[in-house]
Amino acid sequence: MKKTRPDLSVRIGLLRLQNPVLTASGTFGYGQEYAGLVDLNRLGGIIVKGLSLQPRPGNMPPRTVETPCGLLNAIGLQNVGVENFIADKLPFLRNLSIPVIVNILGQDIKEYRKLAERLSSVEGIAALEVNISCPNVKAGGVVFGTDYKAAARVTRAVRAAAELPIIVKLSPNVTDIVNIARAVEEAGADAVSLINTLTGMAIDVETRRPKLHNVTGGLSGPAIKPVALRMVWQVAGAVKIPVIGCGGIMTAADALEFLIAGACAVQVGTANFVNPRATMEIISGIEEYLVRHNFKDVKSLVGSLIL
Amino acid sequence: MKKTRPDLSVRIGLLRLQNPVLTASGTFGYGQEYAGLVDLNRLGGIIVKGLSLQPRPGNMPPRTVETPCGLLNAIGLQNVGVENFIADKLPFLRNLSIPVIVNILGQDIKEYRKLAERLSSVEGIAALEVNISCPNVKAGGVVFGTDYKAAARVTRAVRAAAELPIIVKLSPNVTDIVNIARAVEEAGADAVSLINTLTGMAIDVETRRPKLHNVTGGLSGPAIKPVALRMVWQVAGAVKIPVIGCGGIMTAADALEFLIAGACAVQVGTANFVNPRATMEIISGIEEYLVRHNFKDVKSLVGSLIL
Amino acid sequence: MVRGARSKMDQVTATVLENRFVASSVYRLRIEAPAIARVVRPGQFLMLRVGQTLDPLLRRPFSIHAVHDSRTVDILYRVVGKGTNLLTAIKKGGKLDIVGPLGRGFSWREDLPSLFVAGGMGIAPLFFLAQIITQNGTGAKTSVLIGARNKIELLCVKELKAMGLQVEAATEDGSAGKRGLVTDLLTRKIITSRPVLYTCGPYPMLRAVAHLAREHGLSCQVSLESFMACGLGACLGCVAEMRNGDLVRVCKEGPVFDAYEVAWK
Amino acid sequence: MVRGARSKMDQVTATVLENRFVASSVYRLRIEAPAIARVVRPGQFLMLRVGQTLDPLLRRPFSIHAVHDSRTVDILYRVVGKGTNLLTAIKKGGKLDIVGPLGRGFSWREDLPSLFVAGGMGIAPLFFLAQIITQNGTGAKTSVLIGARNKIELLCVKELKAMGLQVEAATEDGSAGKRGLVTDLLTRKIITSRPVLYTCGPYPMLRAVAHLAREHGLSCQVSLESFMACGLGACLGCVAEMRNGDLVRVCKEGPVFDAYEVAWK
Ligand SMILES: Cc1cc2nc3c(=O)[nH]c(=O)nc-3n(C[C@H](O)[C@H](O)[C@H](O)COP(=O)(O)OP(=O)(O)OC[C@H]3O[C@@H](n4cnc5c(N)ncnc54)[C@H](O)[C@@H]3O)c2cc1C
Ligand SMILES: Cc1cc2nc3c(=O)[nH]c(=O)nc-3n(C[C@H](O)[C@H](O)[C@H](O)COP(=O)(O)OP(=O)(O)OC[C@H]3O[C@@H](n4cnc5c(N)ncnc54)[C@H](O)[C@@H]3O)c2cc1C
Ligand SMILES: Cc1cc2nc3c(=O)[nH]c(=O)nc-3n(C[C@H](O)[C@H](O)[C@H](O)COP(=O)(O)O)c2cc1C
Ligand SMILES: Cc1cc2nc3c(=O)[nH]c(=O)nc-3n(C[C@H](O)[C@H](O)[C@H](O)COP(=O)(O)O)c2cc1C
Ligand code: FES
Ligand code: FES
Repeated sequence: MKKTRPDLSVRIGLLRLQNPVLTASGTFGYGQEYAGLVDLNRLGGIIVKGLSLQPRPGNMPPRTVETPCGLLNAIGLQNVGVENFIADKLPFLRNLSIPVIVNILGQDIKEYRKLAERLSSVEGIAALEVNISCPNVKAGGVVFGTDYKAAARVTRAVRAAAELPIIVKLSPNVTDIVNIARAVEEAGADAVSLINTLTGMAIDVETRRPKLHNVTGGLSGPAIKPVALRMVWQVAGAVKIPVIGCGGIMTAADALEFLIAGACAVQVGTANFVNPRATMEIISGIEEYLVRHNFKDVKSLVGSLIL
Repeated sequence: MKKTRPDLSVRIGLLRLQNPVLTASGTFGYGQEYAGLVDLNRLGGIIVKGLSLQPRPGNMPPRTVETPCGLLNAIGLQNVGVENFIADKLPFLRNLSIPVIVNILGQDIKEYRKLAERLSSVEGIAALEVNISCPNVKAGGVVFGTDYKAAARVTRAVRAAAELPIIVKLSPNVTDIVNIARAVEEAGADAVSLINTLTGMAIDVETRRPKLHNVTGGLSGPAIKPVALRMVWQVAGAVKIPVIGCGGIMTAADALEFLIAGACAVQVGTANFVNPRATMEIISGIEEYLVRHNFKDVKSLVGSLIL
Repeated sequence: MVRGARSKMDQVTATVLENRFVASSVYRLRIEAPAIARVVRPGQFLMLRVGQTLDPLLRRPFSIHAVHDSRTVDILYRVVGKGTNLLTAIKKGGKLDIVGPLGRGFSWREDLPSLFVAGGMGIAPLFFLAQIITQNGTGAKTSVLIGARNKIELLCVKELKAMGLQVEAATEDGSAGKRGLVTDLLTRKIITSRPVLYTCGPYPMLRAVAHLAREHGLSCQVSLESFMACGLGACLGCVAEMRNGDLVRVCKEGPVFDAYEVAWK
Repeated sequence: MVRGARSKMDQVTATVLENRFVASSVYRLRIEAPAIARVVRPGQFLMLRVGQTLDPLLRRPFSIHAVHDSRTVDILYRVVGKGTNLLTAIKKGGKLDIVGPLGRGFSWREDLPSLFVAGGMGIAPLFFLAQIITQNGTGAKTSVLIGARNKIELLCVKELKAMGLQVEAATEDGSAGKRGLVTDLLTRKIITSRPVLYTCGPYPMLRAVAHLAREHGLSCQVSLESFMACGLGACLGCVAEMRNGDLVRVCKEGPVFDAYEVAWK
């Protein structure tokens, strides 16, 4: 008897994804960089590199360093700025058949609001991901992500300004992530995504200098997966809005861990560097798993952890 | 011209170590387990498995699982209890020529105080390490480590009860580790050690059950080194008391990173499992480095990061 | 009775003499490690560093499968994941970082009949015990019941017979020996003789053997498996629950236990 | 002028034809990868997955060293750390996961004399450029200045001479060619001819060559190195500062740059 193919689609508020596999902001450029390697239209969606109001030059190099099973980065939110994005990058993305989610970062609430307004006014953007958690921007950014009141304030401002679904991206560098997740839920977020990078550091013992020009950076990759999974599980058990899991997902099995823990979608980040085809393999792998375990859809798997 | 050997000794308050390499609590048993593999008397010191007032059975298995470049554990502070320790384990340790540091964990302030009193009354203990950060004990433990007021309270209680140097071991699962470090410094700690494990989780996707019986556990090993190093650097820049670095140290180069970042000693944990000779190789490696870089002593290296 | 001894352990760099495909996904690794070969006892194990980098991070535990000439040690391993996969890449002449021998092995009676019950890779340590018992040759009868999924995964049968042991096999698909489980063979066997049981294999099999042993009042030793981070008794990770409620370290108090003492789940 | 082209990149599984020790700690890896061999241009590079596990995590970048028959590609690599160490273990017949060709290579003029200035492993990509320039053979004179620490680390000299190129060498210890730095050779050379410079090697050497080129008003192309996490232009990690203040991606806008545009430190 031939089985019907399982339904991979998921909903994040009003946003429908054909499958739960998104690309994580900052690890997939503006999509185009992977066009030769990945069938972009097979993705659940693309989250583009964090955008600010003005173009940002980012930090001086060195900006990246490898650590055991991890990557430390201190890009410093280099980006083309919202207007150049709309003019130069969005046309390519708009031509894709999948949702494009724009990750935004402001220095203060006003900037977040302006970004949300501007991006709501153009065609071709499916949702906003509000980055309140980038550890590499000295002013603003990190404060919002580690204080639940500030996080709620940013969320409310973006909520009021945007006509798009809003995903708030949480920082793992906190004592109580559930507290922050609840605050942004209450403030009107349609979903939360987690985790962003853990703040870390590396030193070159021969020169006795930091390996990153910025001294500290954000740790991503498989090294952080256990922490990410724990936080996703905690948050999924505490909020009603959808949770998007992220952190160290390299394979379908990794993605499945997050789905089982309660994430209704996942973001693939550093894996894109290691294996450009990672997202494609993860989508296929999830489908195979659903077939093998007799799940008719991915929704039935979400949060199905047996305790 | 023959060089004189560099001086590896360091001081942690009143405590003098012949070299800066300690074994991390819970990863070296009560010393005896490694007697056949390591020349114990070459160590800077031994920190024994966390002790509680009463013997503790610990969590049900499975208690450990490997993650990318890391180890998740949820031992649940299984230990023989303070009286059995004194009767059965301390005699062996006392016969060594190196300092023995006892890691203690209470369910409440009273228990910490009693432990400190009892251990101060016996011979052969050089210092106490106050574990306020174990993520695997449901009541007590974790609360002290993540709230600066509670951390200070425990420290004051142990300080008042103990006639020994006190090292307070900090949890990395906090928004602001500097805040906690300052609070315990003010409360009378002679030193701080960091980091304990990051709380993490792993799921077996085939059974859809957590890989640890306790669901969550503590992540250690090279995966966490960048986070540990960052925290040590932050804390060393903010407190006057000595900082002992810990987290993912596998090699002499790793240990040197922590010393350069400002730690005046290091603890080697998970590495003992991977390479029982790790501590010996690290001690030799630090010495070689000092010779090669013309440092006359390890103290000159501590905090020598060039920014 | 020969006690399940603890031998002096060490961390040694052993030379690989052979790393050979045996059958299905099973390999036999032969290493030169005199320090270990001289002191190791049946049921003990080694912790092998299987790669050169930090992933996989931990050592992997493997039973001693055989010892030759007090110089070389055999390990019989099945490829199940990334560590065992990496192990297959180590060539003759390569070096392996090994800690061992570890744990408490079997305690055997050479004057009583022995019955080995092995499931799958469970034959690995029992083979060494068979080697020692037949070698010392005090003569009490030893038989082996061995089970596997299929004929290909049925290991060491020829070698065991060559030692003069009586071997009965069962396979799940019936491709060799009786169709069924090794415990089916056991049920019949126990009725006809009253041997001491030594068993190693998958948990459900061990439990079944332990129950049968208890029913028939037979002495039974089981070799347990557990996830081991250190193998040295230091991490307290590998514990198993005993009937008296204690959580004991499989790597130190075991891996071989008296079946009666284990709290079977 | 032949533009430093970008070719269509792909992720391919290539077969290793040879992985041979050359000298000192340098190896030559020859792989069968027609899809890459057909389109790759001098100065471009590949990202290689050097191990099977998650440590090392990232791919490693290597220049194309030579191409044969539009089917095979050579890489010349020095063992400097854990990734390159693992690479040496890959045997003939093994498979390698490769992404490429990547980056923007050299833009060369076949009608003007070329002068290659290579330091250490810098010869790796310049060799491929020499191959192409001499192959097309439009005839303008090409010479090579090559420097290394010592005679053993002086690579490819015989092969370059066999291509008909004039090669001058310098070693730091004087064990071959002139004693000193390759830039010493360059100072003399520039006075006697006015070639286009193509250079690759350690940063201080590149900077010195760039300064000399500027002093003498010569056109100069440099191949820069940078720590690369993705090699695809996606992570923005590998940036180098340009004279105009821009931070540009070495993996995408480079690795070959006009020496005048780089902000030398
Ligand atoms: C005392 C003892 C003796 C053993 N003897 C043998 C033997 O003789 N032959 C043989 O083929 N196998 C033996 N095993 C099992 C063997 O250790 C595992 O198959 C091996 O560790 C798997 O490694 P991997 O990286 O390939 O698998 P992974 O990809 O890591 O995981 C696959 C499976 O192996 C288990 N495993 C992984 N690491 C360990 C570890 N450190 N300790 C215990 N289990 C682990 C995992 O839980 C998982 O179920 C023994 C285990 C123990 C505890
Ligand atoms: C465009 C480009 C072309 C190159 N071509 C060649 C070549 O043809 N032959 C050759 O021998 N080498 C070449 N290199 C250098 C080569 O990539 C490094 O030597 C190699 O990555 C080191 O890996 P490892 O794991 O052995 O070293 P590690 O132990 O990781 O580190 C040793 C050194 O290598 C550097 N390194 C490590 N990873 C990278 C990376 N992803 N990108 C850049 N540098 C890194 C580190 O910063 C460190 O200084 C090239 C580099 C670049 C950027
Ligand atoms: C090079 C790099 C750049 C990143 N840039 C951004 C960014 O602009 N905005 C953002 O919200 N997260 C950014 N991140 C974080 C990732 O989106 C993701 O949250 C994190 O890397 C953890 O996932 P991973 O382990 O799968 O990479 C960046 C990560 C990396 C490695
Ligand atoms: C198995 C295990 C048991 C541990 N038990 C304790 C403990 O009893 N008390 C304590 O303070 N820390 C304990 N720790 C934490 C370690 O002392 C150390 O802080 C942590 O593992 C990070 O260092 P590492 O990465 O070098 O292992 C334990 C760690 C492991 C892996
Ligand atoms: S494996 Fe560490 S105590 Fe047994
Ligand atoms: S290496 Fe990622 S942008 Fe260049």
